[in-house]
Formats: sequence, C-alpha cells, structure tokens
Amino acid sequence: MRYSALKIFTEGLTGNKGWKPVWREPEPKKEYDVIIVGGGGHGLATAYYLSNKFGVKNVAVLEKGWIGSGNVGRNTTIIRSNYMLPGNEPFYELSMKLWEGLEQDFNYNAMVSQRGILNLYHTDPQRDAYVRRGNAMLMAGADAVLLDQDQLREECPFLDFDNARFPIKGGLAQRRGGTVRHDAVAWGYARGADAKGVDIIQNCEVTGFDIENGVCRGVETSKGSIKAKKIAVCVAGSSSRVMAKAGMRLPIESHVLQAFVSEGLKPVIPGVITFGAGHFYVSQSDKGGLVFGGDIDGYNTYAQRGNLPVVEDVCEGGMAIMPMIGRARLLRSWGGIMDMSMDGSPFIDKTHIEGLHFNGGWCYGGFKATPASGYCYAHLLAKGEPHEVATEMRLDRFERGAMIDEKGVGSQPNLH
Amino acid sequence: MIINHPLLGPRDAAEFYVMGDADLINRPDPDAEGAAEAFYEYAYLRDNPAGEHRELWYHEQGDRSWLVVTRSTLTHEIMNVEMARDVALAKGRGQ
Amino acid sequence: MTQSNRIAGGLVDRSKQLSFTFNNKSMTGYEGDTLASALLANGQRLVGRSFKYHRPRGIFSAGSEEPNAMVHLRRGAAQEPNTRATVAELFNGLEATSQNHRGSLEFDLMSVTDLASPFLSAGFYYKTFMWPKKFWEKLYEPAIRASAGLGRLSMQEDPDSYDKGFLHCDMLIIGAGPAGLMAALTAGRAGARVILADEDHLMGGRLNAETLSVDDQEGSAWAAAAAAELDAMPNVRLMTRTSVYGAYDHGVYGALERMTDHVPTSGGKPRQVLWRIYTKRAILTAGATERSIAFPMNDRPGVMLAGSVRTYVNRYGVAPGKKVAVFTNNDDGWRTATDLHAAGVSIAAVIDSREITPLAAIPGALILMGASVASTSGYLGLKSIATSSGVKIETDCLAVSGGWSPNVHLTCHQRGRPTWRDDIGAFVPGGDLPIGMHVAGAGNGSLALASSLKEGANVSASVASDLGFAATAAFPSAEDQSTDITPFWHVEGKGRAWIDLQNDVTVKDVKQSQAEGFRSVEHLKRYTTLGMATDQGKTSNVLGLAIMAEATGKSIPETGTTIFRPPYSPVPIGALAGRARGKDFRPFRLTPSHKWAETHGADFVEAGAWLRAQWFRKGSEKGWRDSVDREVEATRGSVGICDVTTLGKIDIQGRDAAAFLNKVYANGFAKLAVGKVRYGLMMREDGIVMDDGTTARLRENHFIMTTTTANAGPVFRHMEFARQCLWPGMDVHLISTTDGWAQFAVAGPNARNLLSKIVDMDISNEAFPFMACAETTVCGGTPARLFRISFSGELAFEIAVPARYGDAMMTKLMEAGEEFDATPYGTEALGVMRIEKGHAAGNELTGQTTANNLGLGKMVSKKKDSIGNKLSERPEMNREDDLRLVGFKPVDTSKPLAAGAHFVDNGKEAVTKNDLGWMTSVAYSPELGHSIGLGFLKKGDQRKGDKLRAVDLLRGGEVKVEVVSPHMIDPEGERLRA
Amino acid sequence: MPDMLTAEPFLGGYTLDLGDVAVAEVTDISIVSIAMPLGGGDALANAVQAAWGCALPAPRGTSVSSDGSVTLIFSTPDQTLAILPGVDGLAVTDVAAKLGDVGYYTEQTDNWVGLRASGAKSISALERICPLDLASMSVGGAERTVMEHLGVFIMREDDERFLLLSGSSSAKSFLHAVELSMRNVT
Repeated sequence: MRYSALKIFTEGLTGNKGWKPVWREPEPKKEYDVIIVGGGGHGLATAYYLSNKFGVKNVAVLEKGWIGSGNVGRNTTIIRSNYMLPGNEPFYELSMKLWEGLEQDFNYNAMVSQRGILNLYHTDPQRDAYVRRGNAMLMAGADAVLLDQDQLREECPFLDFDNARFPIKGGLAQRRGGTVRHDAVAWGYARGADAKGVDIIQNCEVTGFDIENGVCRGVETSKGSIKAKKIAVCVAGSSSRVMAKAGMRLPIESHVLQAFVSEGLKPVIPGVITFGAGHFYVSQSDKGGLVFGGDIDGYNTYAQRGNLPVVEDVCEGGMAIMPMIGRARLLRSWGGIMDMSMDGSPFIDKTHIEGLHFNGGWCYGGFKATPASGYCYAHLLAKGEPHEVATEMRLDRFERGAMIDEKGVGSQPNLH
Repeated sequence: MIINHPLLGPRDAAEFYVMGDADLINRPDPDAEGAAEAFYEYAYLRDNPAGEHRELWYHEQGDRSWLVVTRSTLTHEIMNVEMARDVALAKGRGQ
Repeated sequence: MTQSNRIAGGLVDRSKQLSFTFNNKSMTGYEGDTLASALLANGQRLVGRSFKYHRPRGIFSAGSEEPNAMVHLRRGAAQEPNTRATVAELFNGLEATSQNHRGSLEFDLMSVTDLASPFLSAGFYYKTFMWPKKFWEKLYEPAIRASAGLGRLSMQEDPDSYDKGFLHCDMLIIGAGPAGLMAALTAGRAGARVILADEDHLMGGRLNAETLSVDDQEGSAWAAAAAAELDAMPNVRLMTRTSVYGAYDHGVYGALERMTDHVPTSGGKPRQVLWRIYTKRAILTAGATERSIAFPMNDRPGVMLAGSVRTYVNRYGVAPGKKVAVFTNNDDGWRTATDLHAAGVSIAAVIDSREITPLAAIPGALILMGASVASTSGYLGLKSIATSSGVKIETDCLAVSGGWSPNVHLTCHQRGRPTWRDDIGAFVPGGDLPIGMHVAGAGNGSLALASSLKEGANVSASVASDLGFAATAAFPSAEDQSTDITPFWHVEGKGRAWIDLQNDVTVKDVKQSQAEGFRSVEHLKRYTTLGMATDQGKTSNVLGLAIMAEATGKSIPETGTTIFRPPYSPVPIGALAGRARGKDFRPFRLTPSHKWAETHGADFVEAGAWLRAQWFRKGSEKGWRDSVDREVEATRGSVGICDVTTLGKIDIQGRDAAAFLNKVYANGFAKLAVGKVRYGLMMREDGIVMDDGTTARLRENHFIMTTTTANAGPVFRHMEFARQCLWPGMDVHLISTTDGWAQFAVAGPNARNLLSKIVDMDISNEAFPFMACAETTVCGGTPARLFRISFSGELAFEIAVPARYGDAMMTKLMEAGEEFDATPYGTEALGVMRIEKGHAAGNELTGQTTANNLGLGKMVSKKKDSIGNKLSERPEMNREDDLRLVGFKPVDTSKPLAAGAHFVDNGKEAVTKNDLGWMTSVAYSPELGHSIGLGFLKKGDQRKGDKLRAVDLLRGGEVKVEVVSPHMIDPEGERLRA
Repeated sequence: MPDMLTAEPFLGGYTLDLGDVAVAEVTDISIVSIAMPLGGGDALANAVQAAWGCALPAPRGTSVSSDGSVTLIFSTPDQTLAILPGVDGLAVTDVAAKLGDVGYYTEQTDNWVGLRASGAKSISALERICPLDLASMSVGGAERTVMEHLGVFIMREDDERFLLLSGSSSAKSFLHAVELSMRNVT
C-alpha cells in the first residue's frame, strides 16, 4: 500500500477502515539466505537494504519481542555526523546522507528534521578541539559552522551567557543535524523490507547457534531451528549475551543511558543543543516535549532503568545553560541498554566463525547510525567485504592497537 | 544505590567511582609466554554477564578503598562487598 | 463572578475568602480550595483545549491524574505551564490563564483541526507530509510544532530557587489515606522512624472526599486526629505537599516537597525541596485512581469522574453541576448519586451498565439499569446526554465511573509488572516489587475502607516487626462499602469515543492501530500516543488496553500490561537541579594568590574547577595580547611569577615508594637520587599517555609527585588502584597535598637573584642545580619546598609554602622582585612559553596520544614492567608513518596560525584521505616575532623543513606552514641550566 | 624573625549566627596525616598509645588523647588524621618527632578549611547537603562524604555541634553551601 495525502483523504472519507497491516506476521521458513538476529533499527535497516539495494530477498529478521523494542524505541532521536576521527566521520556522514533521502526512499514519514545540532564550547582548548573536529567534518564532506558568542546570542538568546559557571563562549554547529521520529524508522524499514519479501518474525528468540567445525549454519529459536547461509547478529544492548551463545567474549560492556522528556510546551528551542561543561543535551519534539539526556549511569546493567544521581546531574546541566526551563516539568524517564565498547566506537564485521557476522558496540550513538549501519552491514553480508566507510570497525582493532577513541579515555567503557 | 562498605556500612553510591569488571585485578604477568595476548584480553575483553557481576568501586569521597562489589546486573541487588585489597592479596598479588 | 455553585459543607475555610483571576476574570474562592474547585464554584466549566483537535475541555478529576484542566499559573517570569488546576492550591491573587488555543479559549481558531479529524487518525503523519522533500522543515513541521505543545514557558530565567536534601527513615509510607495513616500510626506507635508523605496539603486521602465514617467519626475528622497524633511523635516526620515520585535502587526514594507553591511569593526561600529518602522499608499506600468509560463524545466539559464529582461536593462544598447524571459500571459510582443527593444536589439520572437491582432509590432521578450513554450534546459544556436506548436526559454534569485502578506506579519503577485481578477489573501490584517495598490499601486492590485500614495496619505491623520493633496492629471500626464491578469499557455508537483525553486518542484509533499490525501494547502506545500525555495515562491506560483486547479477541492480561516509569507525577526541572545553576552549578577552586590577583588586574579563566589568572591587565593595555606578550617578554627578559598551585601534588611515602613509581611511570624512577626531581611519563594500561609531570625525591622513602591540573584526581585514583589492587604487597601510601601548598613558579634570568633574597639557603647553580629539590624555609622561618624545575625553559624554580601563607608569599615575591621588575604572569603566557619550548599539554595529551606520537617513545623503558608498557607495543601504535609532535611556523611570518587546522600536502585536496594531522596549539611568540604552533603530523619527525598547507575550512583560512622542531626557543636548554 | 610570612585564614575567620544555627571558621587547629606502614600497625598503635594515651580510631570514629588536645579521625584503612592545636608553620615535624619512625607523616593543615556548625537547627540545615544520617551519628563519630560535589570530613562534637573539614581551595564554595543551607531553614 503506497502512502500519500490522497490515500489519507480517501481513507478519512470512508471511516479509516481500509488500512492494512504495515508488515505481515509470517511463520519462519526452514532456511534463508540471511538471518538477521534482532529486529531493532539496525536489523530492520539491514534487512531493508539487503532486500532493496543488494538484491538479497530471502531474508528473515528474528526479534525476541516486538520490532523496534531495542534502542530505536528508546533514544533521544538525534541525528548528526559531527565526528572527528577518520575511522568514524565518513561512516556517519554516509548515514546522514541516507537519512536525508530516507522518507522518499521508503515512503514513510519518519519526520527527519534537520533543525541543526549545536555543541557549546566553554574554553579556548575546547574551541580548538571543535575546530579540529569541524575541519575533519568538512574534509569528509559534512557541514560544520563555528559560532562565536555574538552569533550564538542571536540564535539562542535564552542561554545563560552572563552568569554561567562555565561561560558559554561559542559553539560548533552542524546545520544538517537534527532529529527523527525514532519509532517510525523501525516501522518504515520494516514496511519496506516486508514489501520485498523479508520475513519479520516477532516473539522469536534466538537461543543458540548451529556451529560445527567453525562454521555457523543456522540458529536455534523459540520457534524451532532455522538454517541460513549467513547469520547476522545485530542486537546492540544484548550483544554479549547473544554472542556468548557462540562462545565469544566481546570488547563490550552493557550500560544504561537514561533519557527524559518534559511535558509538552509550545516551541522553545530551535534544534539540538549540547552542554560542553556538563552532561546535558536537549531537543524539542514535534509534540512539544523537551527530550533530553546526559551521561550513562556508569555501572554495568541490563535493567533498562537508572538512578537519581544521573537524573539530577542532567537537570543541573540543563539549568546551568538554560535557566528558563526551571518551571518545565520532567514528565517521564526511561533507560536503554547500551553496548559500550572499549573505545566508544562500533563493530561491523565478520567473526572468526564462518558465516557468523556481528554488528554492535554502538554505545549511545546507535540511532543516528541506523541507515549507514544497515547499509554497511548489508554490504558486508552481500559482498563479503566491508563497505569503504566501515573498514575500521573491526573486531580485531584492539589487538592491533588501532582504536577509534573519539573521547580519548581508553579501555574503560563507562567513560566513553 | 547503596553500597554496604565492609568498614563503613551502607554508603550512597554517589560517594564512589565505578570502574567495571573486577577482573582488572588480575593483571597478567608481563614476562609470561603469550603476555601480549593476555594483556589484550585483560584490557579489552569482558564477560559482561546478565546476572551476578563482580566489579570495582572506589570510595573516592570516603575512605579511598577500592571495593569488589558483587551485584546483579539484572536487579541491581548487591550480594557481597569486599575490600579489593583483600581480594587481590587472596589471589596472591603482592609486589 | 459569584460562587454560583458553592454549596454547604466541605473542609474549606469560609472565613478566609481569596480572590483570583482566570483569563483575567476576577473570581473568589476559599482557603482550602484548589484552583479547580474554585473554578467549578464559580461555574467555570470550560478551562482548556485538547492537544490534537483543540477540543473544548473542562475539569475531569480532582487530583494529579487530571488530563484536561491544565493552565498557566502565575505571570511573567514565574509563569508555569501545564499546571493541573486540580492540585493547585488557591491563594490570594492567584492568576491563571488557559493554554493551547489561538484566539480566545471560547473561540479557538485551531479548533478547525477538529473538523479535519477523519484525516488525522492514528499515525496519519507517518503517511504524508513527505512531498516535496524540502517542505518538511520549512512548512509542515513548523505548523505542526506551533499547534502542538501545550503550555508556554516564559523564556525567562526561573525566578525561584530550589533546594535538595537527604532524609533517612526505617519506614517511608507513601500516601496518607486510610491505609497510609494506619500504617504510620502502627509503625510510629512501635517506635520506628517513620516518614509519612502525601501530595495533598491535607492528610486523609479519600477520607476527606467521602462521607464514610471511622470509629463513629466523620472520616475527615478521624484523619485529622490521626495526623495530629502522628505529628506529636518525635520519631515521625509528616510531609504534606510532598510527592514521592520515584522508587530507586536499594530503598532510595525521590520526593518533591512544595514549600511555597500555595502562597503568593516564595519570599526568597526555596520554592520546592527535592528529597532523597533513604529507607529500610517502604509501604506504598497510594490509593486508586478512577477511570472513565469510552462512549461517543465523552470529552465535553461537564463529563467528569464520578469519584471526583463527589470530592468537589464533600470536600470543597462545590456542586460541579446543577443537575448531575451518573454513568457507572460499579457500585461505587452510586455513592456519587447518594452523596450528591444528600448534599442537596439534584440528580438527573443514574445509568448503570449492569442488569442488576438498583442500589438506591434517589428521588427525582431516572434510574436506568443495563443502560449506557450513547451520545452527548453541548459544544462548550455538557447540555444533555442520550442513552443507547434513546432516552435523552438534560444534564450539565455527567459523573462517570468505569471502576478504580490501584496506583501501582511506584511498584513498576524497577520494571515490576502488575497483575490483573478480574474481581475488581484492575491491575494490582505484581510479585516483583522493588526490594523493600510493600503495598497496602486501595493501592493493593483493597478498595473498601475497612479492609484498607486493616491492611495498612497489618502490613505496617509486620514490616515494623521485621525491623525489630514490637508492633501490634489495632484497627478502628469502619464499614466496607461495596465496590462490586462488572467491567464495561466502551459504548459503540456514532461519534468519537475518547480514551486518552489529553492526547485525543479515541476507540477508533486503537482499532486502526490493531488493523495496521500495531498490536503489542508498546506498539499501540507508540502508534496512537495513548498514555504519553502529561497524565501518563493515569485515567486512560487500562481503558486503551481493554479496547485493544476486545479488538484482538484476547483477555486483558494476554494483551499485555504497561508499566510506569518515574516520575509518578511530573517534577520541575528546576527542582531536580536544585541549587546547581548559575555560578553555583559547580564549586570553584581558588588559588592561594587569588585575592592578590583580583586586586592586580587579573582576568580569570576556568581551568576545570579552578579559576586561574589568565593574564594581568596593566595600565593602558587594550587587548589580552598586549598583556600576554608583555608577561612573556618580562619573564624571558628578567623574571616572572606564576601561581602553579593547581597542579596536582601527591605525597608518596613508603619502603616501596620508589618501586611503586617504577610501576606507574613508563620511565625509570628507582635510581632517582634524594634531593632530585625527574620528569615522569605516565601511561594507561592501554599504552596511551595518561599524564606527565615531575616527581621529587625528598627523602629515601618520600616523594612528591606533580600531575597536570586536569588529571590530579584521575592519577590519584589510578595509583590507589595500582597500590591496592595490583601490588597490595607494596608498602606505599598516598595522600593529596594539592590544596595544602601554595606553589609559585619563579622564572627568568633573574629568578635566582629574586629568590636568593627570600629563601634561607644557598641556591647557586652549584649548590642547587637544575632538577634539584629541597625542604627549606623562606623569610627566616616559614617552611617551604623548593624545586628547580622549568616549564618555561628559563632558569626557574618552583617555591611552595603552606597555603595559608600563599597570599603573603605572593606579596613578598613581588616586593623582592621589584628591583627586577618582576612580573606576574597568567596561564596564557605560561601557554606561550610552553609552546615555544615544545612541551605537551592538554591539547596534546588528548588520551589518544602515544609516547611515540610525542616523540618520547624512547622514554618507555623496556627493562622493567610498568603500566601500559606491554600494550604500547602493539603494531598499529608503532607505525613508522604515525603522527609525530612537531613545531610549525608560518612561511609568511606575518600570518597567524590556527589551532585545529588540518595539514595537507601542497597540491592535495583538503579531504579525509589526504589528512596528515592537525595543529594542536598555537601562540604568538614575542621572542621569535611570529606565530608558532605545535601539531601532530604524519611522519612529522621525517619532515623537518617541509612546507605544507594548514587548512582551516571551518573558518575559511589557510596558511602555508613550515615544519620545524617543537623546541623553538633555546633548543639546547642552556637557559634552564644556567 | 620580623620577616616571616603571616598566615591568613582561608575565610578570614568568618562567623555567622542565625539564632537557631550558626557557622564559624575554625582557625586554631593543625592537621597531620599518619600512615601506617604495611605490617606496622601494632608499632604505630603502641606509639600513639604512648604519646597520646589513646588508641587508633576505629572506622567511622574518633579517638581523643588523654589530655584532650589531640583528636584522631579514621581516614582510610591505613591512614589517620590527627587534629592538633594550631601551630605556626608545620605540625608534621612535631608529630613525627613525638611518634617516631613507626609511621609516615604528611602535613595536612592547609589542605583543609574547618567550619563549625552548631545550633538547634544544625541537622535541619546540614541534611540539605549531607547524605549521611546525622541524627543517628553518635557524638565522637566521624565520616567522610561528599556535599555539593566537595569532599568533607564531618565529625559530631556534640548533640548540636559538628566540625566540618573540606578542601581549602574550595573554601568559599563550601562555606556558601553550608551558609545557604542554614539560611534556607531559618
């Protein structure tokens, strides 16, 4: 079913009774060319690009719960390609370009909204680091603008320029950054993959891998054994648990990132704003809620919930830069489980087990990466070699000493 | 969270700095065979269990002890708290 | 406007009349009113507009579950959006305005969206607004954003202050209704430390809203007496106006106490206090919330929850209508009819969906059993209803009861799942409560009064006994009113039937969601936005779930449950931030010479938590460069003084102190002589440089380590880890002395001449050579430490005195230096001189830097084991073509260099694949007379003399640079050894 | 020695009395940290007993010399903070001389600013910033914790009197935190 204004109009006139399921609910077949383990954003995007761009259509996506129940369903919806290191920046810029054409591509309005992202700086060394980063972005074909305090006052007059503990001196802006309606990304990819024949199987948990002599030939699931030529695990947040079933230990720890939304407000802030001297970033959703967050709680957890110190720390950061939000109320909090990797950067790679592939380690940056992650994973699965923008995202990089450490904090995941 | 410090009793986790897997105590012998591989695994690979996890917490705003806390990563329940120094000594670490 | 709907009775104080305005209309009410009860008393039924369709809406409930009656409270900077009129206590001079409409409340221009509602069904926006592509940000989205949202922020700084605090108790009791009061009395009498918190200003919960009696007293009187008894107990803390909003790990609860929201101004005191309550146990006695029934056009002002209607009558002495109808599926709904009748309010009809014998005869009221409401009329306020069988009833207030849902919210905060109870048609707390939490009363499904009181006492007695208190449960006498229910969720019929009033989610939306495959509860919520409004679905979630269950042909528990997340009710961001805003966001650390610097022209700069003098403005200097150039020239020309106290100082003592340093530093320390200082390079275990600094050996077993300012804490922690966890057999002890010693760098050719006048020892080059250290005195007896170290590259010393002498020391140094024109210098001049000398600092030590990158690879000793040694040997960290720290000068020396510029070879395009590195630090060197830079360059060590492009695309600049040695001044180090 | 430097208290000897609660800078103490050599606990304890007539303090506690002039605070499992009468210059020399070669000594006087909080509302004020259960803290009890991001030793000297030690570089911010707490409850 193609969506259009006309379709909405005709349905509206006939009582909205003609809408069909957005995806089928098939039973699993005995065998597929590719099985994607995990029906989150990245898994569904992988299925979409495999079936729509790489011609691989005999594909199943196995999801243990409901699709989109991973971090695509619980994040702060930000997209950006403002990375610094050559191992990352071209990849995220590919993602940004895919975002920009996504809705027309899959005929679903995911509300990709490029209202910009602004990283504030508060010291000269921080400005220098942003200049380094901004130049890296521009060299990779992304956009970046450095704003001084006067320009910032113009754009964000509500920031605390005059009384801040850490003075707001300027910012690095990426105008093409912004937000996307997160759930719609999962639904749009699912719909587009389903239309090409991909089987999306919900409530189907992978309980084991069928590995013999170093070759993976299928998976055991709560709905029986399923064979496949290639198995593609894509379960960020649960990566260690799932890959342990294949006997692998990963350079990953699971941590919770909390996020918050305020009550609905009339438009307050233009795009995404991040605090450079504390833990706070914020955007405003189309419904009017301020969507904000900060740092991970810091302890290993799979519990999808966090604790008060971080809630308070984040709100302190918010009040530190925009004290006009004091009377807005925090409405709801939630927690997502992050695959925190040892250098803060992800993996899209084959494993040492033939046929078994791994995509994970997205830390708290997985949402923005969804299109490129799906595209590059599909590329790896279809062609057997990494896409040119994902050549550094290898599992063996720590053994070689080729870390992609944007923050420079080393092998301690809770610091990334 | 509240951590029941072996010497000081229940303390708010806000007084602590958390570092991660207590396996970091088991720094490999740099002179042993395969030390390069052992150091790579030590520094980078983690069990990351869903369930009981032994982890290092530092009482930075307290008595500056490093503690080994055994905690569930599913419920956050804390089963045991030990002085990391005692754990290290028990593992035979010394000079 | 007169209080036309005020009737007799209630708990308001009629001797205290208060005036207030709503949309600038003056009205009056009484102390004890909420804004909602006062509005109803004044006959104001229309109070707001809905989120999506801008439908006219009135007051729906009498508590924090309110979805409709949200207003702007107060004016100007204090304007507070989305305040529920049902919980805002009335005060004299209160100003409220309605929100979410364009034009007046009565004639909202945005209500055209209501006419388009057939085209705005669930998820419509995912299917359109995609063409043309550019129109989304420019046209569609701004329009959507302007019409969405609810209240408006003032856009000014919140004028109130907030505070936080910590409380401790044996038992926290959440909710002071019948079960909560009994729980508190039981535990309090047993001697437990109890906190009883309730969001209301009046203890008693439903006892204040019902006509039920306890111990032969009116319920409200019994509650007041119980509260008074509790108040007199020293072991009990009563907290009214306090919402316990979240249950966190290990018995920590978050609570918000509203201190001044009920008075006109906060009078300079905190408006609200955010408490973290540490509990041994908690008893949740949070009561229950009534839910509605979905029937066509059930959203009109005047359609209210039945229990709330009688709250207004019984507690506030306000009749929400002149002629009230009741629509119920349970016995409790009948209490509204009987209570109102007893209070003299006319009852038009009682409509019960069940085919049972009427529970009461109500004179003048039509009693319809097995009936339901199928339509309503009255755009801005209810005028009449019609039943499924076509009976039309004139009424201005329809009291609806769809049953009561226990307030299980806090039981879900650690992801516990409630379980369904068919007999009461509601979810009750499941078995997986947060550890230490217990539940009692209506919140546990014990909806009737006597059982609620009893359960409160019993649960409390058992918890108190567990904690070692001798507690006995004693119960007052009370009746168990009937709460029988036959679930009935919605009425089929023409017209929209609302489930979620605020977000405008209707039965049709839920059915469409089912048809499109969004069948899991989470998909339903996300697709329709059900339960995502500011009331968090308190009145709508169960209803939505039930309708989804009907559509899928499953039972409610099979369909799923929704769980709740903190906070229970929304918490102001200002309160969660507390005091941490403006300059109080984080503490300041000040150097010992801060006061001196303030009075000598210093501009200060934030260096982490520290404030440091950045430069000292002198005389007619216009720009900072004038000051900095002068400070550098004066230092290199004669002598400069800089407060370097901020560098971390760690006192290291023990028999194994030297061996320990050998482990934590990459270079050797075992053989450092007593009285000497050595530069140390510290690595993380991953072989990346962590920090650098100098360490002095004062005595055989006593060292003083210095760290960079930024890493003082992390290095200390790292070394405690090494000491306790890696080498627990070493005798080594660490303690920070950073704050204890005021330390000053005295640098320049006249440094010795100056210091000789103050220091009580021979500091000639022979007696005290480069890299010497000593414990000494100054000024004839003040204890001091002296180090002959140099960051500036000049002949230099660092002199330290106990911090309380720091201010005097600074003054003394300046006095003694007067003859040499001694010049204080700040961090900027410090930075210039270190760049001239090629010393790495924060811009270079980014946590991504290897010793090789810094050109210090040879310092990493291969002869010993030290932290980071092994992993620094990995192949990618030892590539010959890796980045190296080198110096740069502009080919055209009149051009300034730019930090952050990237290096590209001449003739190559500035794209990622040609990226050779970047400029880390730049400065203007007064001595060299041009701009200089440090930077990381691929194969930099092999490219001295090469000319490259330094490209700053971001700021549109490009400079041709020449690669030079990083040691740009006095490369042989002759000055510092002089 | 006319030339010797003069000491300046970090808060200029600040005092504030709000009736129910008061705060004053403590300027008459010296502080020395005593570290216990590995395996040398008994020797140190004996020396302390001999010098001051008291034991080393237990966790969460203090120990007072027989003449009342020295208070020892448990600081870490192998370190004790000795609070002694204020002296010019360094106190560490005296302590080292008195106890001898049984410990490692570090001057700490200037690392800390001392505040004394007192009055009927001292707990009400301090509970705004202190996460510890002060009502349950016994007189003579001492703990280290964090208040408003600052590390603090807190010692209960009497029912309504607490000694607080926090980093001297952040003395002003610490005083501000304590004073604001007091103003917020009075």
